[in-house]
Order: sequence, then C-alpha cells, then structure tokens
Amino acid sequence: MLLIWTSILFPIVAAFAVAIGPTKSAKWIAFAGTLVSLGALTIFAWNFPAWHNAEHFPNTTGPSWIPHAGITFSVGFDTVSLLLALLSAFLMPLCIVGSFSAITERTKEYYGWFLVLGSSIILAFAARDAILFYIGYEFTLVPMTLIIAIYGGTERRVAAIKMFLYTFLGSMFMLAALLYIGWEHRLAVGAWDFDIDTLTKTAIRLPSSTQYWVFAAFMVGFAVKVPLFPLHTWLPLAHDQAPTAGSVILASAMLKLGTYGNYRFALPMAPAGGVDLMSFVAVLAIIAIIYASLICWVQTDAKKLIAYSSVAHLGLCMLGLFALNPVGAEGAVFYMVNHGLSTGALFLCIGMFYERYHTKDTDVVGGLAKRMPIWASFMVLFTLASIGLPGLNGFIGEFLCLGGTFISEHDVQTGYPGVLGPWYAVVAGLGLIFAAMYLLILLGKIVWGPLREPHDDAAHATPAVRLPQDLCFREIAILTPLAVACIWLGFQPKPMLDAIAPCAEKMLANYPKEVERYMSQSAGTPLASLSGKTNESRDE
Amino acid sequence: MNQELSSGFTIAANAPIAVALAISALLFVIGLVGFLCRRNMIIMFLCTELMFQGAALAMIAFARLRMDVSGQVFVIFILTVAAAEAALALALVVLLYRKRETLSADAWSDLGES
Amino acid sequence: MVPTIFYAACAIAAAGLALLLMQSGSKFRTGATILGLAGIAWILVIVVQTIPTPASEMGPLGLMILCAFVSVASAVRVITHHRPVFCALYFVLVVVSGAAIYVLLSAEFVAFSLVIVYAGAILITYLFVLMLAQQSPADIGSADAVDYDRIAREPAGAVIAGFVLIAVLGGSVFSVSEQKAESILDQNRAIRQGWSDLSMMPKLLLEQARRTDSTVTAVVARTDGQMIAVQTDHSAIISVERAGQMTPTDLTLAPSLLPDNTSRVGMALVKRFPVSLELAGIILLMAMLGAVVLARKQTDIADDDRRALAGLGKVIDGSQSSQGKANR
Amino acid sequence: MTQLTSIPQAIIAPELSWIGLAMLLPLLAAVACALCCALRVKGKAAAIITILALGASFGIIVKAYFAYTGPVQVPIFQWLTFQWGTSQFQSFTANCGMYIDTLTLYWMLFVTGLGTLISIYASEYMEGDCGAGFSRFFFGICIFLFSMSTLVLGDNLIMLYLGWEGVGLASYLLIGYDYARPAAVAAGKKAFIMNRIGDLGLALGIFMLWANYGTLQYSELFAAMNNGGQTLVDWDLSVIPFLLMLGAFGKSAQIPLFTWLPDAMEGPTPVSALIHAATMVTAGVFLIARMYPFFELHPQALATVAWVGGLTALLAATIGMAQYDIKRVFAYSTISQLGYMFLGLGVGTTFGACYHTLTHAFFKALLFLTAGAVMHGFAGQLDLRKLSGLRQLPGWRIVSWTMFVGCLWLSAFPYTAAFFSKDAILLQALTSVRADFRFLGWLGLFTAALTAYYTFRVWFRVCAGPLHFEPGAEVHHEPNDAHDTHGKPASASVAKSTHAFHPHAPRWAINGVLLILALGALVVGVPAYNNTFAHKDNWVQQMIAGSSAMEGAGLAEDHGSQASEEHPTVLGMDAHTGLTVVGCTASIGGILVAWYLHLRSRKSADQLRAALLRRWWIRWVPICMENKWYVDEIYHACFRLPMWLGSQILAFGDRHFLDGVMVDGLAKIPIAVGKLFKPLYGGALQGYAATMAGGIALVVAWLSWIWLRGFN
Repeated sequence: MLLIWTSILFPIVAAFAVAIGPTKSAKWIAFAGTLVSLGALTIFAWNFPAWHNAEHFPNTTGPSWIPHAGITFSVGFDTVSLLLALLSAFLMPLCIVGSFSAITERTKEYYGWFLVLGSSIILAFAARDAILFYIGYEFTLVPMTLIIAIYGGTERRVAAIKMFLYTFLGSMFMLAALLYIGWEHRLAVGAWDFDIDTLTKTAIRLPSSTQYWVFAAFMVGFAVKVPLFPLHTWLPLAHDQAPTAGSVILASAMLKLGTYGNYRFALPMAPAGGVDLMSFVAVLAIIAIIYASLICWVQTDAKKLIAYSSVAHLGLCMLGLFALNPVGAEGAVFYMVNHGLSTGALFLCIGMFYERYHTKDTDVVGGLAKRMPIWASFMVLFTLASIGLPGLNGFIGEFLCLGGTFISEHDVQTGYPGVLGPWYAVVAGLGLIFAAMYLLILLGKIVWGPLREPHDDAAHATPAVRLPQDLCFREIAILTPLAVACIWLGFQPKPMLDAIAPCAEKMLANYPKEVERYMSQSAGTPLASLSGKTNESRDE
Repeated sequence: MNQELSSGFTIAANAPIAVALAISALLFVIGLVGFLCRRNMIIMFLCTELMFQGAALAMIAFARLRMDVSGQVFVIFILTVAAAEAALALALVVLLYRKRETLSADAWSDLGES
Repeated sequence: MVPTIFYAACAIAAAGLALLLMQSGSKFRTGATILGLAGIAWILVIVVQTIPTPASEMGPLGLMILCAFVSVASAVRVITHHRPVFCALYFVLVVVSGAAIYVLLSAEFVAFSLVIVYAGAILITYLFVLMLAQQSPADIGSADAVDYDRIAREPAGAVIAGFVLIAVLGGSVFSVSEQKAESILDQNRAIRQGWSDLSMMPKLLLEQARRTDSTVTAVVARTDGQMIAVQTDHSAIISVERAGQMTPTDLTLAPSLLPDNTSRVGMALVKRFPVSLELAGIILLMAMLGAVVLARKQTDIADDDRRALAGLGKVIDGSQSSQGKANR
Repeated sequence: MTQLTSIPQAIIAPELSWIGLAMLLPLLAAVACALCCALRVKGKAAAIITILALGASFGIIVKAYFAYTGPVQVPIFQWLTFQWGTSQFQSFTANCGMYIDTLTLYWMLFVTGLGTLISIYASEYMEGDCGAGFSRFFFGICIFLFSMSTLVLGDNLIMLYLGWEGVGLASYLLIGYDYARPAAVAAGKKAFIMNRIGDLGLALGIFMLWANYGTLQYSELFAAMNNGGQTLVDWDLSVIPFLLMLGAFGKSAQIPLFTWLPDAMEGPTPVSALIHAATMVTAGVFLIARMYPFFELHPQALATVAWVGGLTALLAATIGMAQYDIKRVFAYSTISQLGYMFLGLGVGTTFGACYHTLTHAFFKALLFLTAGAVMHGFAGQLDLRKLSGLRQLPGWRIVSWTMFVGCLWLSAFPYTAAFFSKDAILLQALTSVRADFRFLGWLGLFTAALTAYYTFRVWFRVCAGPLHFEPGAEVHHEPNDAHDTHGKPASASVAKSTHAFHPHAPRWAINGVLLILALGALVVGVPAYNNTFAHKDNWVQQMIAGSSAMEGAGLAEDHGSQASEEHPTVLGMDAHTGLTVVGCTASIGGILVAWYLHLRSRKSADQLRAALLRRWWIRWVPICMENKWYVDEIYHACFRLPMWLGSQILAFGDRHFLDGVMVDGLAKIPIAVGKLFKPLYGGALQGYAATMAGGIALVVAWLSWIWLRGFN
C-alpha cells in the first residue's frame, strides 16, 4: 500500500518541487520524480503476490475519505491494472527525457503538469474505489488539456478544448452509471459503498433491462475514451496538436483508461448488457478498424496517421474484449500493453524527426534513412511491431484478439456468450492488410526513398536546442528500452499471458450464468436464434 | 409556544416582528430596484447599503423571535462588512470616475462582448 | 389569507414605485406616491391582520408601523431623488428609523451602533465622495441633476423583478402562517439563554450573587456540574460559597438580575464568535489598506512625461480625459 | 483420391534440441550483423559471420539427416501458450519447438545449403557497398534464414506463421535494400502487402484449424486426421484448404497475387536468387505439402490448386517471352515454374512438386546468379538487346557456360534433372482420370515449349552471337535505367561510353559458387536417373513418403499396383515413353525457335514482332504480353483506385462531416443557446444584476411552489 501511494503521490510531491525549484533543475526533478514512481511500482510488482490469480492486492479497504458516502482511499492492483500502471510509469520518465529538447519555454509548468498527469493515470489504474477511479480518470484531462493548450501546435486551443469537452461529456454518462449502481447498492444494503468489487456484486443482480442501460452508459463513457468509431474525432486533432510527450501519454496510457474501463467496469458489471450489445460494439469496432485504416492511407501528416492507426488498433482491442471469451480478452489486454509500447515509441520517433525538421508532413520530408540511420532503424522496428509482425509484441495481441473473435460464436457451447464469429474475424483481418499498407507507405515516404528535406532555413536558423543530425545518446537511451520491451514481449510473452489469463477469466466469470439464463428462455432471444442459425449453417 | 415547521421555516407569528420582516423585505427590494434603476455608481452603492439594511433588519427580527443574540452579533458583522465595502467601493468609484470623468455605470460596459 | 390579495398589494406598490421611477412629470408624482403608499399600507395591513395581536402589543405595533412608513418612504426617496446628496440624506433617515425599529425589537446596542456607524461614518464617507466626484453645476446645464441621475434605467423591469421576489416570498410565508398563527416568542427559552449567558460570565455572576447576598465569596459549580439551574418561575439557583462556610450552599437569583442586551451581545461576540470578530477586524484593516491603495493618485513620472509630450499640463488631480482614453 | 494411409506418429525427442541451432545460429548472426551495422564496420565481417553461421546450420541439418530415424517433435521453450480450462479446446498452444520429418529435412537441406552458397556469392557481389549497406544486407539474409528455418522446422502453425511473416519482412527489407530508389521501395512495399493478403488467408485458416481441432501442433493435427478427422466443432471444414491456399498463393506468387514477384527483382541479385527464386517462394509449396491431408477436406481444393498453378505457369511464360530485362525474364520463369509445382501438388504428385522445387532451386539460383554477375560486371546492364556474345569475352566463360547449363535445365532439356521433375508433374496430370487435369497437362507441355523458347532467347542473345555490349548506368545510382527502357533504342550517351568501359569479370567467389551450383544442378538429377533406369523409389520419393505429403509421393509399389489395373497412355504410347517424346519435342522445339529468332537471324525476331503488331486481330497478343497482361493496371483500377478514392472521401467525411457537422454541430447548440441569452449580459453592470435578481425570483418562486404544494 505504501509503495502504491508512493508511486501515486511522489510525482505530485515532485511537481511541487518543480514549481518552487529553479527552472534549470525542473526537468531533472521531474525525471527523478517519475523514476521514483516507477521504482516504487516496480518493487511492488516484484513482490506482487497475485500474479497467478485474479485477486486484487492489497485486498483491504483503504482509509475512509467521505464516510457517509462510502468513498474510501482504497488502492490495489490486479495483474491487468498493474501491467497498465507499470506501462504508464515506464513511459513517464521516457517522455520526460524526450521533452528535454522539445520544451524550452515555460518548462516548470510543463514538467509540473506532466508529473500530475502521470500521478493521476496511476491513480486511475490503482483505484479500487469507483469514485477514486473516476477522479483519476477525469483528472488526467486537466494536465493533458493544459499540456496541449500551452505547448501544442497551431490549433492547440481547439484541440485541447475539444478533447476536454468530448471526453468529459462521455465520462458523465459513466459517472451516472457508477452512481446509479451505488444507489442500487444503497437501496439494497442501506449504505453507500463504492468499492468496485461490491458494486460489481450489486450490479450483476440487477435485472437485464437495467443492466442494458448501465452497460450503455458505461460504453458511451469509455467509447469516447477508447475511442470507438463514431466518437473518435477528438483524437486525431489532439494527437496532431499535442507535444510529442503528450501524444505518447495520450496514446499509450490515457486511451488505455477507456479499454481498462471496459475491462473493469462495463463488462463485469453488466453482463446482460454486454451480451445484448456485444455485436453492436463489435460492429463499431470493426468499422473503426476499416474506417480508420482507410483514412490513415491518405494522411500526409505523420502524427495524424499514427493517431488514426491508434483508432484502428484499439478497435481491434475492443473487438477482442467483446468477443467475450478468454482468448479475446487475453489478447485485448495484451494488446493494450503492446499498443502502448509500440505506438508510444512511434510517436516518440515522429517527435524526434519533428524536432529536426519542424514538419510532420510526409510529402515534405522523406528518405531520412540516409540522414538518420539510427532513427530509421528504430522507426522500422516500431512500425513493424505496430503492423503486428510475429516475433514482435504487436503480433501476440493482434492474433489472440482475432482468434478470440473467430471462435467467439463457437464459444456458446463452452459457456461464453459469443455471437461474433469467422465473418467478423475476416472483416477485421482486412485491417491487418490495411495496417501493413498505410504503415509501410509511411515508412516508404519518410524513411526510404530519395532524400527530401524542407529548404526552410528559418526553421534551422534558430534551433532552441542544438540537435545532432542523427539521434543523440539521450534519444537512443529513450528508444532502446522500448525496443527491448517490444522484442522481448514478442519472443517471451508467456509470463505475461500467464499473468493475464486468470484476470481475463475473472472478467468473464459472470457470463456463463447469462448464457444459462438466455438458454433457459424460450427461443427468439438473440442468442437462441443465433445458435440456431449456427446449427443450420453447419448442416449445409 | 415554539412553532417550527418540518420544512425548517419558522413563521413570524408576532405582529411587530412580522411587520419588521415585511419592512426588511421591502427595504431589500427597494434597494434592489434602486440598484437596477439608478445609473449613478454612488447611488447604486447606496442602494446596496439599503439592501444591507433590509438584511440586517431581518436578522434583528429573527434574533428577537428566537430570543438569541447571535442575530444581533451578525448585524454587527454586517456593519463591519458594510463599512469595509463602503470604503473599498467608494475608493473604486473615485478611481473609475477619474478614468472616465463620469459616475454613470453605463460608461463601463467593457465586460460585454463587442 | 389568500396569496392573491398579497400579490395584488405588491402589484399596487410596484406600480407606484415604477411610476415614481419613471419621472414622467410632476402631475403623476402625487398620484404615484399615493398609489405606492397605499400599496405598502395594504401590505402591512395584510401582514398585521394575519396575526392576532394581543392588546398589550398594540402600542409597540403602532410605533413599529409608524417607523415602517418612515423607513420605506425614505427608502423610496433614496432611489427616486435626482440629487445624490439628498439620496444620501434620505438614507440617513432610513437608518434612523431602522434604528428605532431595532429598539422596538429590543436590540438597543445594535440600534445605537447602527446610527453611529452608518449615519455617522459611512454616510459621511458617501457625502465626501459625492462632493469629490460631483460635476460642477455648470457642466450639468439646465436641469438640477445630470442625465444619469434623472433618468432611471429600465424601471419597469427592475420593479417587476423586485416585486415578483417579494410577492412569492411573502405570499408563501404569510399564507402558510395563517393556520399556525400564534405567537412563538419563547420566553422560557430566552430566560434560559440569558441565564446560560450569565453563567459564562463568572465575574458578572459573582457580582449579581453579591447583589442578592453580600456574604457570597465565590460561585462554584453545582453538584450536577452545571453552574445554574433554571427554575420554572424564571429564577435561577446557583451554588455559592459564603464567608465562613465550608460547604457550598444554594442561592436563588431573581429574573431581574439577568444580563442586559449590551452585555449579552458583547458576551456573544467574544465567547461565541471570537474568530469571526478577529476576521472582521482583518477585513476592516484590509479594506483600509485597499482603499488607500485604490484611491491613491494614479500618476507617476512617466505619466507626466507622456502628458508633457502631448502638450498638456501636469496632473493636478487624477481625472484626465487623455489618460482615460489611453487606458481604453 | 484414395483414403490416407496413416501418417507416422511423431515421437517427442527433447534430446534433439541441438537441431534448433539451425534456427538459432542465423538469429545470432543477425544480431552480430546488426551490431556490425551499428558500429559501422567497414570490412566484410558481416559476410564472414553470415557464411560461417549458415554453413554451420547446413552442417547441423546434414548431421540431423544422418541421425534421422523417424518423425520427431522437439520442444524448445514455451512461447505463446496459455489455457483457461481443462479440456483440450480450452487452451492455446503454440510453443517454440520443432517438428522434424523427412519433408523438413529435405527443405532445410537446400535452404541452408543454397543460403550458404549465395552468401558466399554475395560477399563478393555486394563488396561495393562495404561500409554502407553491406552489414545491413547480411542482416537481412540472416533474418531470412532464421525465418525460413522457423517456417520449415516449427512444430506448429503459429511458428510457421512467424516464419511466414518473417521471410516476408526479410524480403521487404532486402528488396528495399537500395532504399534511395523509389522503385525498390515501392517493390518492397508491394511484396509485403500482397503477401499480407495471403497471410490473412493463412491466419484465418489457422484459426479455423484451431477452432475445429483444438490444436495447432502438426503432430496432433496429423493424429486427428489419422483418427478420421475428429473435430470439436461441426463447422464447415472445407474452407480450410482454400484459406491455406490463399496464403500459399501469396507467398509463392500464384495467380491472384503474383505481381509482386517481378517487381521484387529491384532487390540485389543474390536476394532474387535466394529469396525470390530458390527458397522463400517455395514456402507455399511447403505449406501445401505439409498440410496435404487437409487439402482433401474439399474435393475441389486440389483441383483449384492445379488450375491456378497451370494457368499461372502459362500466363507467366507468355509474359516472360516478351520481356527484355534478363532478371524479369527469370522472375516470370520463376512464377511459371512455381505454377508447375502447384500444378504438381494439385494433380496429386507431391513428389513431382517437391522434386521440381529442388531442381528449380538449383538452376534458378544459378541463372539469377549468372544474371547478377552480368549485372555486376556491366554496371547494371540487364537489357538483353544491349548485350551479346559474352562467351567470347575473356573472364566471362564460366558465367556464360554456367548460364547455359541453367538455361538447359530451365528449358527441361531431355535428361536434365528438371526434365525429370517436370516430367513427373506432367505425367501425373496427363495420366489423371480427370479430363481437366489432362488438359492442364497439355497446357503444361505447351508452356514447357514456351519456357524453352524464352530461356534460350536470353542465352542466345546475351552469351552467343557477335560480341557487343553497352554498360548500364550504374544501377545503384540511376533508378530508371535497366528496368524501364523496354522497347527504346539505346541512348547515344550510353553508346558513347562503351569504348571507355571495361566490364570487370567476376572473381573466384562468384565463379566458384556458379560452378558449384551448376554441379549441384547436375547432381540433383541423380535420384531421377535412379528412378528412371533402375525403376525403384528414388531418394526424393523416400523423403516425401516419410512425411505428411506421403499421399502424392508416387512410390513404386503404388505405381505398380495402379499400373496393373490400367496402364494410362499418352498419345497411344506408354505414358513414360510418350511423355518423354512429347517433352523432348517441346523443349527442343522451343530452343530451335529461339536459336532461329535470336541467334541465326535476329532481325527476323523484330520482323515477327512488327508483323504481329501490324495485324489488328493479333496485335493484342504482343502488346498484352509486353505489358504483362495489364494485371497491375487492372488491380490498380479495380482495387487500389476505388479504395484510394473511398479513403479520400472517408477522410474528407471524417474531417468535415463527422467532426465538422456532427461534433462541432452539437457543440454549436450550447453556443446558440448562449447567443439567445447574450443580451442579458451586455456588459452593463445592472444587466447582470437584473438577470441575477430575476433568476433568484424564479428560483424562489419555484421553491415556494414546491413548498406550498407540499403543505396543501
């Protein structure tokens, strides 16, 4: 518990130190703050006793915060949240170091807010109290909005406001759902309690129609954050305008809050709703994959391209989650981590070349393999990881997500309520082809090909920080851990898979009952008709 | 004798107190109307003082009703605040008058869009 | 009582006030005044007749109504008079009649401090500022007041807003009280509170005890831990030590020995709201500092240089149009 | 099709894990090459490391071959494995392990062997890039060898998929080796993406297998097939072969997905030889051979393979006839020969297909390497109209004559190894009971004649005839020269520089490798002689028979038993004799035509072309052939362009409709409401106060209404 609170609160302490300390030392204080946070979390993970079961640790209720509302300072991790928190804590120092040369004005505020951002993300992952989660979840928006609005590109204000309002509006629905379940709990028990496990126990007893609406409200909130297809438009703009490190955290950690929310709240709390809305969400996810991939194809802005690719990738992740079977869930969770690594790294790479050329337009800059071979090597590696090349990390998650989708329909017999099936997997699989297409086009433009550089001397005349032509030691030191992680997870995913598997099962633990409930009902329910259809198709 | 309604309102059922409350309401409203109607900034502040008077009178009336001196104590605090407010507000008025050479509040509509 | 009647009274009063504010000529003024006074009178009548008043309270009630008329009428003049100085003077009248009402409500201390602070200090400040910021009659031209003092700003809307407020408030409050109409002055409670206040003032308590029995040397806590036990006849029993007696004995204090209003207010101030008192002091200090900072002459050397370049003279007082323009 | 005989059950043999070094060594070598790359090593260290590692892994495979006793499964470490229940289905197992049977060894032998030889060749060929891309090149080669070994050795389909995509990656990196040329980059991209399309099919096939059989381990899959194909789900299994087939078509450049292979010739020639001729493109053949039992899940699956193979062979041959770039000719010939292999697989002779894979690997690598030598020596010149009579040039004899050997083999000259391997395929087709297979057989024979023609067209043009050459502008710096000058006369500037140009002849490494390969091409004919003259099972047949592809091994006893019932005939003769006669005719006929048109009277070739172009009813034939039947253009118009337009529309819609109208439009509602109330906040102080007073009045009115209602 102490270690968790250290990792959450130390960045805030460091933020205060940054605020009152001298400007010159701000970045080093921030770096130290994030390192301590990462260190504390690593020690915690090292001694984590629950790697192989789905329990939370510590599993005790924290100190009470608002007693009569049942809100407590309860923190604890299960494997999934620990992995995601570790990912965030791992990326945080890298982002800080990555900002050393990019942020030269108002550095103190920048690093201060960045630390607060990291802290709130870890809080959201660590929270075992729904309201505490909500606070962490929402509070990420404040520093992120400031980081975008102050340090971003030319349209930074619009982007920041749009991001804030959009995601805030979405999470209102989520909060409503949480409060509603809390209210139901109060009706049943007589006292407020926002412990997530307790709420889950309450929520699964709600009638199906209620669960449907609870699930829908959760989905609206989390779908904005993920972002799912029609609700994604804030993301490319925010990514495009955010400073590099902001994009990294946005893509790698903040979007994961959306998928994590599905994992932690929507799916386990409202299984009946999950069953009802599964195919709907899956169709949206598939549309997201194809739609975003196609848009990526014609993007000329490197960062926007990666941003849209995030939409597509997270669509696949959502598809895996909503296959509602252990394979898909496992793949989805694995994919969350992997997407964080490879997309974060890609954003860092794009940021590095942006710092040198002050443009992200792939029509203007290109063929940088000649100028920056080291950068090009990293870029190729991370692109391949993002494409999902076997042997690198992206593949595992992608493959399992697709596999889960593929066998989802068949799972009706094994106790999971899947209605997706091969056709969903086929269409989603097209996304793999498109991913290769647009990412290789990106590579072909900026890494390969004849050298093209902008003849904009003004941009080079007054560099804030002098950077060497190819990557400097600091930048290599940022990218190397990410590259190692990508390769290592690709070749040795087993420990992580073993750790995730019980959690994936636990998330779906309530679904077999739902299946029984549906099965026991008369024919005409969606599942019954679907399984009937399956039988027919088999007979053909 | 004490009649408290469940909603929390205490009804002034003593005629002088009721009259005092009525006066306090009238003073408050007249102050409000004056604040809204008059253009002279000094008079507007005078009208806020009128509203203060209304509020203070209500306090006294309720203090009498509840037989509790706290209400009176609060009137003293209101006096303090009124004095402070008058000092600051009048200083501001002087300042504003220096800038625009008029006491009209309409001269200061910079808060509005366009 | 039907709220509708109250609404009608409010409407009449509002109409009178609105007419007065519109300043549409002296021929309406009398009628408007009568209308307004009638409306206010009706409101007061409604209020008074809602509550059955015992004969013993008719005297204070009459005085109260007199003060009410004075107070409301002068308040109306405050907001309708063209000349700011007269407004301020009418406000003094409001304060004084208000103080009279305070006295009727047995809040003597506050009444006097009101007169001293408001009439004596605040209103004088207002008058000073009026003098400071008043344009000379030559600027004003023909009329006896500047335009912004003569012409009210959307009086109808303001009056409607204000009287809707009073109508709904009064309507709801006074219409409900109808069925529960009985005096709720809780004498017992007041006495208890008074004795309790006294018990918190050991010196005064001892003094009052000595006044009853001169042999008393000390007042001690009673066996049940309380200082005072209030009797049903409003007297109080305290435990005292007398000269030459080893054990404390009881002593009954008559209700006439209760502390008066001023001491009770003082007591409440220092015993119950000490922090607020300190805060009030800080607020006053801050206000003083703020006023000094704000009202200081906003000129400096650079400003003078700028004016010199513009061919203007040195700043004599702060009010210069060029400065105003520059600041826009 | 007869019902399967039982596939031998693999035994688990962890003690054989040393064979895993054959995978590990290239990987380690890749890491070492990457280090060389990072440290900017100037010398040939990377090449030496690669050659040593590949040679060692060849040695390991040879040792494994001699130690082989029966199919074994060798677990190495757990890779992608988890389970969530107790039943077999509730687990996903894809460990890093090896499944070693004769097919594996057969493939690994020529993959590692040729890999080693071509690395030696490349160490000389690529020396111009020392210090620049040299280490990167060998990094790619090592990655390729690692992936290919994984593909072949892996004991489950996920390992195969890993290798499958890995070779795609290596192909991408090596085609785009010369990344400054847009054509090379585009070709690499195209190769990767087209392969991805096939890979999707493969992946879906893998899912399908997993869903149905609950396992992806070969041994368990084969066991399930032996047990009568017990499945967990009663899904329609018949799509499995078609999905797997799609993967194979992508990787082996068959008809819907073949256009990447000619473009892949943008890569350095050793890459073309190793990856795009000898080994990687045969992965499709390997996949089908490995999963052969599953291709009988649908009766038309193998027929589809046969048809696709036969048509690809013909189509590629017709295109190859009209190309002027030597490497392109060879590339189309590769597609064509791969078509033969698929035809063989389709008509049911895995033996023929695998044997042809082996012979093809040798002679095609040989041909590419000679082409590479020419390109190397003549500064990138590959246009066969600008080179002539090289065999007379001192120092070029070895190249010329080894090329001659390669051409003989490619044109299936009688009694060369390729003659026998092609024979085996065509024989099976022609003697098939199915009429369409017999038709495909005749088509294959016709294609063989075309093959002989275009092969010798190259040789007669380049190596025979009077000595004449024009150097290319160095291909590494000038992107458009060698590949896009079809049909244009040689430019004057190039001709001028001829006098000053001295082609540098290949040295020992290139010559040595060429000789070894030529020897190898001879040697691989030995099993066939054995078969033909001794009438007993040859080595290749034995290798195939011990594996999952045993169905089509064509063992002598099967053959004999079949013969006793009804001996099939070709043209009324005994099948063997008949086919030999017809095959010889086709091959020699093609060569003779080539001799006439391209050596005896080269003008007549141009006259023929002109004559064809003059006649409107036939002119489409040369035009289409020269333009590759417009397949690229059709794909562009049918798929790429509509999708690109659609993407533009989507991007526009996303920005202006979804974001602009929907999202911003929603955001405009509060703005509009705000505008409605804007007059209340005009800036005048009293305006705010009046609003506030009105608001308070409203709130109080509402509250008191509630309050009153509560009491009445």
